[in-house]
Amino acid sequence: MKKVVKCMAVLIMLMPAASPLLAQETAVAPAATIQPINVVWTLVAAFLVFFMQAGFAMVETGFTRAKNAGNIVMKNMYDFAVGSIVFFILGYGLMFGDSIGGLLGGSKFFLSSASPGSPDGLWQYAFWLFQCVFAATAATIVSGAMAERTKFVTYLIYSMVISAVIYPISGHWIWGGGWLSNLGFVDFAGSTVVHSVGGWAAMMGSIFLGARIGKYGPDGRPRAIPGHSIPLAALGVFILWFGWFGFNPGSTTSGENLSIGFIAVNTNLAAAAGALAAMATIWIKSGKPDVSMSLNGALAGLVAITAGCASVSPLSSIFIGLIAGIVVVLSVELFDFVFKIDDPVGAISVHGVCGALGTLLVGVFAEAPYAGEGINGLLYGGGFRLLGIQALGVLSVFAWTVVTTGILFLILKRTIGLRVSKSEELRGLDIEEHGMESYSGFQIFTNQ
Amino acid sequence: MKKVVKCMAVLIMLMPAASPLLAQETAVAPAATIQPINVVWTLVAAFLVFFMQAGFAMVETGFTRAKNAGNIVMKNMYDFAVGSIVFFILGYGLMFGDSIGGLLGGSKFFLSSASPGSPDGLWQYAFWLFQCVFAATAATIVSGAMAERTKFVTYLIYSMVISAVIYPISGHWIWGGGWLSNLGFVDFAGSTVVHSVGGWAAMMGSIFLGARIGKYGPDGRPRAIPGHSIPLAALGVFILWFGWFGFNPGSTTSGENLSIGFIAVNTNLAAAAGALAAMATIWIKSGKPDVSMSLNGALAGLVAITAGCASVSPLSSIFIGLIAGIVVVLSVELFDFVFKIDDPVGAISVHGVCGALGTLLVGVFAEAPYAGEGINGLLYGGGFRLLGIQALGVLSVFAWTVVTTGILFLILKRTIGLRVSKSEELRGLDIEEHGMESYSGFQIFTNQ
Amino acid sequence: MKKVVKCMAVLIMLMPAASPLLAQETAVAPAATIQPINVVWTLVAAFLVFFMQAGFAMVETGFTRAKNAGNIVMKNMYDFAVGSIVFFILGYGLMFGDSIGGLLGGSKFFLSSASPGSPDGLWQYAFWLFQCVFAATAATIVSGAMAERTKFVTYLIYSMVISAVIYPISGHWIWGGGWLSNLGFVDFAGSTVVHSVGGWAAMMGSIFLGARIGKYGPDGRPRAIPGHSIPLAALGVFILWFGWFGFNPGSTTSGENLSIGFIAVNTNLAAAAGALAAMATIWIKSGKPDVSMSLNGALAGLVAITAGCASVSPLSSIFIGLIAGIVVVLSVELFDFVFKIDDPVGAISVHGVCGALGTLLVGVFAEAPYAGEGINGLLYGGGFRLLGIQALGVLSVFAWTVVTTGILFLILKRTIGLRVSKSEELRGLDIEEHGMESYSGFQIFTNQ
Amino acid sequence: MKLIIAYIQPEKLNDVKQALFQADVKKMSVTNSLGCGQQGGYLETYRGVPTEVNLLKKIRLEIAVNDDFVDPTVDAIIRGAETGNIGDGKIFIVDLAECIRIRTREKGKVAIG
Amino acid sequence: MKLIIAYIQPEKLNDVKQALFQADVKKMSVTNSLGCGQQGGYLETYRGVPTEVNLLKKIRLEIAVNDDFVDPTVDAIIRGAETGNIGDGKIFIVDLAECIRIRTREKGKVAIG
Amino acid sequence: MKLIIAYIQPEKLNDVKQALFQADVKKMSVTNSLGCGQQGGYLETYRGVPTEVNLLKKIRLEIAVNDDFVDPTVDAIIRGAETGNIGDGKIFIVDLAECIRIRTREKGKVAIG
Ligand SMILES: Nc1ncnc2c1ncn2[C@@H]1O[C@H](COP(=O)(O)OP(=O)(O)O)[C@@H](O)[C@H]1O
Ligand SMILES: Nc1ncnc2c1ncn2[C@@H]1O[C@H](COP(=O)(O)OP(=O)(O)O)[C@@H](O)[C@H]1O
Ligand SMILES: Nc1ncnc2c1ncn2[C@@H]1O[C@H](COP(=O)(O)OP(=O)(O)O)[C@@H](O)[C@H]1O
Repeated sequence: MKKVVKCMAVLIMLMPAASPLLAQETAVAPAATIQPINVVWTLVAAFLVFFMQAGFAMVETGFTRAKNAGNIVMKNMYDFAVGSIVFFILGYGLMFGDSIGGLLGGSKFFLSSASPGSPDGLWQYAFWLFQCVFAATAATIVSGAMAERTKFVTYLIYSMVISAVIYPISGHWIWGGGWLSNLGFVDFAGSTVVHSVGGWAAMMGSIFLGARIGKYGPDGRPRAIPGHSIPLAALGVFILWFGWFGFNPGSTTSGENLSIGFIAVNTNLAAAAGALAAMATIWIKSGKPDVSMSLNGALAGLVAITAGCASVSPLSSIFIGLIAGIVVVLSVELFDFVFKIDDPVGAISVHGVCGALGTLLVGVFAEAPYAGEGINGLLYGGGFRLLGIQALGVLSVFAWTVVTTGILFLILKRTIGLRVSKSEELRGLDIEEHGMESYSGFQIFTNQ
Repeated sequence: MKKVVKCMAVLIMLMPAASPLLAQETAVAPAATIQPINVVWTLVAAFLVFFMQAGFAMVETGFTRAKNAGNIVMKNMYDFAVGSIVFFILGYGLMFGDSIGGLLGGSKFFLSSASPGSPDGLWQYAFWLFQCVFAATAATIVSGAMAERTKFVTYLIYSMVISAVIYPISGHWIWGGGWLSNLGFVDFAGSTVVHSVGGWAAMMGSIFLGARIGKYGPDGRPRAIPGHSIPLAALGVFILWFGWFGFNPGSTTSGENLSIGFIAVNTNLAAAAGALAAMATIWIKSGKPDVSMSLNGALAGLVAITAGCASVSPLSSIFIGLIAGIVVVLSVELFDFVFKIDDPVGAISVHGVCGALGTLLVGVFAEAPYAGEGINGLLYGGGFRLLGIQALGVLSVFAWTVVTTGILFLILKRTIGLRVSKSEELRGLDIEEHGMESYSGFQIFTNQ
Repeated sequence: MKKVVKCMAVLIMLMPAASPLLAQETAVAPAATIQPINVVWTLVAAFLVFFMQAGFAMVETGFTRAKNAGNIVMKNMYDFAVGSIVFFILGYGLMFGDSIGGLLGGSKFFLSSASPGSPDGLWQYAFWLFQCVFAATAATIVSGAMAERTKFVTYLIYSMVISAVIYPISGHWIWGGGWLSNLGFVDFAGSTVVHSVGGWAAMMGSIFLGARIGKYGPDGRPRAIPGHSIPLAALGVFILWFGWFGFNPGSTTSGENLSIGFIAVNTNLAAAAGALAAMATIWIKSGKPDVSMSLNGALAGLVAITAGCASVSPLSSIFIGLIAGIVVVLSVELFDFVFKIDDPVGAISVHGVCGALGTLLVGVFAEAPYAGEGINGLLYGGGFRLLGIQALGVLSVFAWTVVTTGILFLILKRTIGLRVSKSEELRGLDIEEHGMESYSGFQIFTNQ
Repeated sequence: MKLIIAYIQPEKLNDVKQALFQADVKKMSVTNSLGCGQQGGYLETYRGVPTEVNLLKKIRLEIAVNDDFVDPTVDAIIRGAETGNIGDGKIFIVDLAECIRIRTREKGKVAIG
Repeated sequence: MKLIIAYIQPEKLNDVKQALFQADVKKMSVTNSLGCGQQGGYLETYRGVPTEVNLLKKIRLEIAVNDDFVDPTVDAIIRGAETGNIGDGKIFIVDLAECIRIRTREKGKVAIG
Repeated sequence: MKLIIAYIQPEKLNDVKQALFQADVKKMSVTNSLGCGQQGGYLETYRGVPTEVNLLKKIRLEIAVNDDFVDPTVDAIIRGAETGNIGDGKIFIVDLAECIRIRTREKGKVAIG
């Protein structure tokens, strides 16, 4: 068990709060009766997180045009398929293998740490699956920002590299026993580890690709390219919200850890607050409660609470959600109007920006009764110490991701190419890359 | 633990059947090993019930017109977001706080009963989440009946009030230790508490709104306004059925309570029977197995078994489902042809009528081996006693909901207005209220 | 407990691997504390498997034409509704009742083995639900292959017979204590029991029906009849993949059995590998990564690993998935081009062929550390023994299904008729069989 | 014989149909169309980006009539479609050289009605 | 030159296409349309409410041909679309003043085919 | 007055719209259409089955103009739609007998613009 660093970290983190209970349990109940509930809980949570792939697929499909719908779902399915295999072969070992200088793991490739012969060996399988679906989440975030113009084969290669190398290494720093975790950096369920990595990779991808044809007018002003199915996008958001109940509470990887209750409550309240704040913000700014921005708001709240869901009170979760909901709208407009980075679904703002934001806000809102003894944010007497560590983590992961994915996309651009041809983009990736239409029989204005 | 009245009620109710087991367990196993399975079960069930929001969104979207699809999903998302926040602040306390004369709760606001420092304090979080998703279910039922013509901002206010005040107070009577629960009223998972409240509120909303333009011809005869996506509606029904496995079995809020097995079986059989009966009924009446009515049938079975799922045998569940399936069709036609209340998705009949029906049928089909010692319905030698109590509960909740939501809708109508303008309704709420289309690029006959 | 043969078989099968642990547990912990985790796990898994119905509905709807979408979802909903009721009355008893000569069960009708009065009696309910959703899976597979031309009422009768009689009897042979299980046939979660039965029934249905109008040109060459919604089909595949985490790991029907971890890992890796192999195969063959075939590939991997998910290593799972992904493409083309059997969604190849394939591959890849002492496949020193038994099982179930469903479809064809009229088929089953359109308001080319 | 092509607001289709029925014009063909006219389009916003939509949804009617029916038909369309606002639509009239009923192969005036 | 506009039943499109190809007419444009004709509509029910659908789905063909091709084209359409039932459809013929191929700017007769 | 009917490639609609605006033609109606022309269709594959798609997606423009606007309009369409490839499209011109603005009941030349 001692290698299961994330789980351990969590246990330690929560000890002070829950320790009377946990200690007692451990003392009274024989070890054998403890394991099943943890395995069951971790697996069920992993299944829910897996299902988020469907959520991403639906959100991204819904927010883009009908002529690219098949291409998007293919990207969502195949980053998961490719990611599962390479995370099995390489990624998991780099992330959770024995640490080489706090920088990367160097064992456990091919899931060699697991074995069917002992409870702990069996537990490793469940833990792997949970980590695998997390890795795939980071990878899949990118598909949305690069939607409607990326070559399919290039995307496959990108997703292989991020799941095999880029995500696991920064993940090792934080969850694998690496240098950031040793500093006391708090990212319980991955605002930074998962979402920011995905979000910054999305940003780099989008920059290297350039905007979709028609996104910016000759005057440089952005134009709306509306998504083709708001109901599917909304379904996707509901699925993601549902899956997040595996993502956050599941990150205890322990069903005995009764903190799962307040983690779930925090997750829910931040999502609700994020949705409300984003709707209010866009309503004030544009005069209408924009649907797609409102949906982004719920996701922003979820991303932001992911880091601190086990460290803050429900009331703080509402504040974190509210802040994220406002920030996501401003951030989308910043990237759209000022930076002119074309991100069809808002992935950079939702995952990159709100992931970083949520991680920083742990340094503001963390409270010892939830976070564990001595872990307090700015508002609860902890001063700037935790906030500083959080900022360091956010910056390190930003730098790591921007540099590595920058190199990756540069190489891909110079070699096989990132982007489909102009006429392919105009006619749609479904016809050109996959030889079919996604809505056969429907009359669709494909000039859009 | 003693404050967790619903859970307690359940335990007591099931004691006679399961007591040898439960008692024994409690005696043998240390308390600490008991908690995790209950928390895990309650949370997983809560997640499933949360997911029902997606089901409602899909059913309601599918059964209405394309031009209002975005508006519907917004209403579904925001009644949940608003509901979560106000139930946290106010609703939960009114429902589960210490009872003031059996009428309403007066403590536990802001979830103050929960705390991260003890097992019981932690358990309160899980229990709150479970109750929160129930409250949101009641609220969201209404959006379907009021679809395609309600002002968005009015809907937000309505959903705030129902989740903060109306639902919690009648809920207190039954699950919060209030007067109805003291009489022995049986509503295990909320046919009345949740569904009837939603259904009757839907009825009042629909009455105050009036019918959609074009729903009734100049001769007063109803016309069909077909929904725009049967596949999404069917997906919604599957999601609801799936979520109901959290709704009913989860209402034990205890995974140790092995009754969850037969509760799940009852839930499934009633749904199946409801689907079959509704299809047969509409087939006989109109000559075709109407898809949308058939889908309503499955939901009718689910709503009807919700009250008695822990009190009746599987065979009785089939009968309850069959009755509900027939009644829902007749009821839809009654409201449509006779009362001329325009309910696009059948929410009044499915949730209001079948919720009341299912609650009453507990008084007919309850059997001690399932329901607990001494709890028998009309068919099992219990006479009219239980049936009478059930009827009293049904009527009280009907009166409470009709009066309070009536006042609410009246005030809203007189102040900010309930209904969009005629031209907004014709052009569609998506364009007018949210400034966009839900199916951009698709050619749709918006005159419908 | 001794009647729960499938569960028992599983326990025994896994004993050698996990036995030190299991034995210990059983010894130390009192029986009463063991049950809840198993019931909870089995129920949660059953819920996930239930949700696969939604997955099938979406895949089949998405892969067929818009004019038949409502009909398809009706078939999916009603084979489950009918199946639940008849499996309750008859099917479960035939499958799990006391064995009559190893051929069929003869007790437990109307779920008479369950009772609310004892832990074991309560457990029976959970076990029944798990089995019921499996039976419905077998039934629903067929709807895809028979899509777009089958009379609705005929389909209802077929689905009643398969769930009540055909599936339970061959199921008894393997999971109910029948002759195949006694020989040592390994089909852990039902590649043969569930998927092959469904797949071969689909084949017979498709043969008796004949191809859809327009599927084969005057020259006998197949033509593509593209599905109308790739996003819904992809959503369906994600839902199925999600549900499969209940299907396979849930088949332990025991949450204490820590093997659920590696079973879940195997399931995931085989699906990923299947998706990759199918995409690569069709890419090489037709020059494009066809979306619909790729989606079939993931399902092929899932079906193939179902038999051996508890008997092989993760690495072997990848190989099994790869093989299935290649085979499914070749098989689809074989049935389409050579046998000229019109299977709109590829159900025969995915479920029939890959189900058989996966069952046989247990005889190749099974390894004692996973499969249990002495159970080794061809590659692990077990010789041809296991492979021979697996082949015998595959052939027996093939023969049984082909003969019984052949007789069934023949009778149905001669009496009420299998197929709608030519003009009904051209105008679409939604209008003709259900009197409505599934996408009201959308402009759709219904000539397709 | 004339072929009358009319562009109207989608929400007025039912009114126009009623008006045509009253004028005893019972045959017509209807398609969806997008139109650019004096009604300059309007501003939508999507994700905060204001977007000028200048192809508005319209309904296109095609009605073949005998010459003596032209005026009543035009009047009926106007009666049904008029609101006085920009965007009410336009009617185009084209000479119809021939009309054939497929079922009976009838031609000309008798085939139209 | 003439512009032939034909309304046919959706399910007959393939047959009409075959017939046109045999008559060496290989260019055409196809749109979806809803039509009201002698075929009075039919009764659907939705949620138990009977509904008269009087705008039926039709396919609209538009074929520009030189004058000598008019009769063969009309014959081919009739051959492909006729079933003898009400609703088979109708053909309208309009004079075509000019025809231009965008790619080559060719005009008139040569541009049509 | 003339009614100009043009079939163009969907992806050229924006360019054509720009060109028309520059030519001061600001009114038009747009529909989706499927077309068969010299561009013979192309091969798709679906589930490994090669399929010849010979009804290609096109945009149909309908523009009513006064006679002096015919040439500028045709030129603008060609300017916007031309790529030199087969499939660029075609323009048909039909005489327009009358044009009526519904809102004002204006007729003829003044109603068109
Ligand atoms: N010259 C034209 N050519 C083609 N279509 C036209 C023309 N003028 C108007 N239309 C169609 O008629 C619709 C209504 O026209 P509009 O100019 O808005 O009405 P109004 O007559 O009130 O100015 C337009 O959206 C367009 O579809
Ligand atoms: N006068 C007309 N004007 C416009 N469209 C017409 C007219 N008459 C028929 N149509 C079109 O032709 C279709 C078939 O006409 P219908 O009257 O049903 O055929 P039939 O010739 O058998 O009476 C109609 O649905 C409509 O779209
Ligand atoms: N004779 C015709 N009748 C009707 N539509 C036509 C005719 N010729 C061409 N079209 C339309 O114009 C589109 C483009 O024509 P196409 O022949 O591909 O262009 P090109 O002029 O380069 O040969 C076709 O898809 C079709 O919609």
